[in-house]
Amino acid sequence: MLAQLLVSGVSQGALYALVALAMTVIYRATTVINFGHGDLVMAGAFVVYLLVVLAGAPFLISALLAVVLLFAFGVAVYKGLIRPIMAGPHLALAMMAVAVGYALRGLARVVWGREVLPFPKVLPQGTFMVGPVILAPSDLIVTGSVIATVAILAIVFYATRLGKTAQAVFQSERGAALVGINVSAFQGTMWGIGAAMAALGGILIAPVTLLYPDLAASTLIRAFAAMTLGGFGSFLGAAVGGMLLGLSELLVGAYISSKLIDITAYLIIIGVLLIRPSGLFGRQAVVRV
Amino acid sequence: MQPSIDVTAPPTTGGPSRRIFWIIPLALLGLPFFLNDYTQYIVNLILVYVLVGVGFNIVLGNLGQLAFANAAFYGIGAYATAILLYHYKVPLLLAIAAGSIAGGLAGALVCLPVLRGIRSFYLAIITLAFGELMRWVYINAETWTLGSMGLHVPRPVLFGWVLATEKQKFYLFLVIVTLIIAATSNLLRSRVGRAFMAIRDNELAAASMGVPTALYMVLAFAWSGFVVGTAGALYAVLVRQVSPEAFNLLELIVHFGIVVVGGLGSLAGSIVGAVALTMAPELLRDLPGYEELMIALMMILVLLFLPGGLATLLERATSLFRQTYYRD
Amino acid sequence: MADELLIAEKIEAGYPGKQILFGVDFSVRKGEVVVLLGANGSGKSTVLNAVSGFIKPFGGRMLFNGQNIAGLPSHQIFRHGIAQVSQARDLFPDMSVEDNLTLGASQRGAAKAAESRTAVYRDFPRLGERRGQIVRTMSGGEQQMVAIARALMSGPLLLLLDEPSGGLAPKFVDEIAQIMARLKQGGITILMVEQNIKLAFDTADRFLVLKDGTVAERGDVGQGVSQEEIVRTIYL
Amino acid sequence: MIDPATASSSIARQLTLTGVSVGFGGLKALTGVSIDVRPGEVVAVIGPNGAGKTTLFNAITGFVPLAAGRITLGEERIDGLYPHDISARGIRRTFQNGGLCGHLTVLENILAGLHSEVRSSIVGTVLGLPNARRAEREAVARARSLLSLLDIGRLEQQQAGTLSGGQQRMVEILRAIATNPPLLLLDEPAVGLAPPVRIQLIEIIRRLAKTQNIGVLLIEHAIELVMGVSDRIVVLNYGEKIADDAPAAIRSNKAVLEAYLGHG
Repeated sequence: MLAQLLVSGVSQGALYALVALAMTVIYRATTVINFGHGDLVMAGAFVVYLLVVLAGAPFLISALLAVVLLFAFGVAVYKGLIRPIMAGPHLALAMMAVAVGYALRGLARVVWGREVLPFPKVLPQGTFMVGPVILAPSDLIVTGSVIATVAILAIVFYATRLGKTAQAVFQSERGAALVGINVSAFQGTMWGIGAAMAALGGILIAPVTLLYPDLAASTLIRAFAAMTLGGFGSFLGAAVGGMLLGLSELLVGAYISSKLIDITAYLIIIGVLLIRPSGLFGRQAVVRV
Repeated sequence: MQPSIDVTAPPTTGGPSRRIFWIIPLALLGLPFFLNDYTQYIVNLILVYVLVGVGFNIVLGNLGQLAFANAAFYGIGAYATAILLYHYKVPLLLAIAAGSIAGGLAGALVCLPVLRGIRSFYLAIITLAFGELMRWVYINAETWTLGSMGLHVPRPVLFGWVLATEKQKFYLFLVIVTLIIAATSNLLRSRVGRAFMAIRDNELAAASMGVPTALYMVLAFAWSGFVVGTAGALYAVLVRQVSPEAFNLLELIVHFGIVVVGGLGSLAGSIVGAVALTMAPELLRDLPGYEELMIALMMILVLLFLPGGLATLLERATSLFRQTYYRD
Repeated sequence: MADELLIAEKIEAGYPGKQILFGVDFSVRKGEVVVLLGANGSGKSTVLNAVSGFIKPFGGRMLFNGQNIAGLPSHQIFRHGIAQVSQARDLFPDMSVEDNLTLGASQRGAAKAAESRTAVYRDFPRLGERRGQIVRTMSGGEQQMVAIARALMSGPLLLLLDEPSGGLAPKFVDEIAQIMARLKQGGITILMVEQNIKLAFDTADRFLVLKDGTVAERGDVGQGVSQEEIVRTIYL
Repeated sequence: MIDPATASSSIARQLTLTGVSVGFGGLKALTGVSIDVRPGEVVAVIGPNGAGKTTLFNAITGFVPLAAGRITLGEERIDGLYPHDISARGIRRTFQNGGLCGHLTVLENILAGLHSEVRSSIVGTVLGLPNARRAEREAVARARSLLSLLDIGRLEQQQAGTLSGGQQRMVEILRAIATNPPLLLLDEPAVGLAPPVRIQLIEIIRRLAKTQNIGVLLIEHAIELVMGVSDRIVVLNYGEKIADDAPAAIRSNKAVLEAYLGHG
């Protein structure tokens, strides 16, 4: 029983971790918290839905296209909407992020209507047993994809020149400018990467849940919970926080009450911010004000 | 440039411009004669959202805190009123007052993290979580709320008169909204409102001038909750159906939009914003998605090109509002 | 004059609603050290930031090697060969000395970077010994050294130094003085801001005194200029 | 109603620092500094960067604890008190980077400075009762008479953030003295001011000090302002007081000159 829960918890947590990591990329690069991030997740899944169901394209190609499209969208949002008001109050930045997300949601609804859509069964169905644990191939694929993404991210950030540049900007924006890095272009790229990762999250989440425009809200709050728990701005924190959140939801659901699953994330946010705002791995973070 | 003002002139806070609080509502008294039942319903809904905007703006615009619990204040007010009307058959005005007070208490509660030093995006996130938590409470406190089905509020009765039509409700709403706006305006134009804005602009300086900042933050949150709680109460009376999904994140975004589009820190702006954001979607309601697109577009345009919101245009068009309302 | 590396003409600069420089003129010749003096708020740092592109001048021309660089974004000005050491140093605090230095040469390719690094470690043996140390854990004086070394890594034609001795204890000031002397010997062109007049006059060839965003006085060091007279002009 | 133009300061009290030392983890920021500021007197604190001027202000306003020494205002010892208590004793300050509330009008800023003196209950305010409105009117009248002290009544409806630097300083100073404090601390009041405005500021500070009998302690780099405004100048270097004298004497003080030349 416990082993089964842990396996499912990891699979669920991996998704939260992915979305939280995507938000952390954007946050670290620009110290902006993207309140529209849940809608980027939804948008990624939706693009795949359009391509697979309506245009009949193969799933993998659709997924790739969605990720590329969302990358471009992220860069465009940064250049056109965020950059011009970066010097302004944090309130305006939060609003802009919300507005962009809301627009995406509206756009989806224009095509979609008000219905909940079943996502095409693109992942293999069925289950198999490993010892006492029931495994679904889809779970393995989800967890595997997340681990692969995190691994690629880690390699890029810690072992390449781009990664050094990224760390430089994260540690000191002015310092990066002093050594000739085009900070604005870099930040655009990071928004693109964040959006692309969000899209990937959406593509992996949608087959598990169902697809509907309001998918965004629950995803956003869970990503917040993962980031809060792990410590804002910490990549390790976002990953661990996501995993812990996934596990806690399942454990709380199994051992206390299934009614509490939905509020685990909220309680984590409230508890952590009131008791230890820096979370597990965070430093006292600086938010753009 | 502002015209120079004669030092001997009466202070703006007491001048003849106060009359606008009574002139506009009086002018509105005739409105129902031009409306059918549906358009009257929209006007009533606008009145509800006027309070939503005015209340939210106190915390967001006047106090300058990024607190996103407005949908929770709204829901708590609506549920308090609906529960009292449905289960306990409490008189209408009493039930509405209870909704307001419940909202005010929720406001004071939400101020706690602020007093713990949580600000900016962190405050936004913790208050978002609070709002979602409340939604879970609505769903699960079934004894009172009837869960996700929601409560069906009985037909409102005022002193023995059944408020059967939208027009009848309109007059009740107009009186309540007018009184609350007048009170809010009084508050914001006093030393209390100044203290809110001093905290927003420069917390350290405010403290160094002897403003007890913690006390005023609680006060601002509580008043904001009170006003929005009243809006929730009126919503329950208007729609007569109170269910959890009416107070979700999407609802919050509309509230946010009203304040942004109207103009941060502007009471007049909140009113205009409420009109704009309630009417526009109603016109588009048969086209799913366009409502969201429209609201998002308005927000983006305002943020990029009109940071002061529609209130800026209002101010340019007439100097009346600058003098009437404390802050534009 | 042919040997003038930087010519600033009637520079007007500042922040929205707050102009700081009102028509500043000066030039820096190849191989020379020019120091900007003046009280707090007189606009010294603003001059450096206007040269490096951290703030965009709203008036005047900034000719570097004959090209007008005024208004270019800072990373492009950097590519023209102007490196700045800011007052806050703006190092990458959680990286090692070596990583900080390498990033200083990040626009030049690995071979050049290795070459510059060797040169820098030769000139700053202390940094060579501590190449693996995380910058956050170093003293103020050592961090200043890293900041200067990082700027040198790009092989700049012009080095902008903003208060190299600022906030340092007296024993480190001596060390900075030695570094300055060595840089000068190496023939690099420097435009710097310095409060410590003795230190400034030890290295500089020429000085400018800024007052309220304009050049109040200028001259050659060593031509019988009384340092005390300058102190009186600026501070007393 | 008190007319600030004629009222003398509530209670004239002298600020006395005796042997004040402040240290940050082994590093001494101030060492045995003794200064006094008498009512109506303007004292400037100058010195090279890092001399400890801001630390001195923070020590007086209670933001940093003393390692040694004592600070008294009149008969009362104030070191060890909380900042808001010190502010309540009547030490008001202006801020180096501007302490005005930028989105409030000039009048509102002054009114905010009078916050603790407006007597009105919340209930009365919300209901718009006559006594609350009267209290507001009186405060407005008083704020206006304060503005007239410096002849800036015409600016009252302007947003503070849109004023010129000089006007902002004037408003900030008026706001700080709105409650007739015995002591005013000015942290670099001339930053960002054009030279002619500084001359004006000299006149304003001196007039306020002399007519209101307020003691003024100011940190400043703009030397013509310091020379023009001060009765006395205190010079700090590396946390120690190296001179305390009349402006003219300071100019020819050898130790001061050395301090500015710097180490090298």
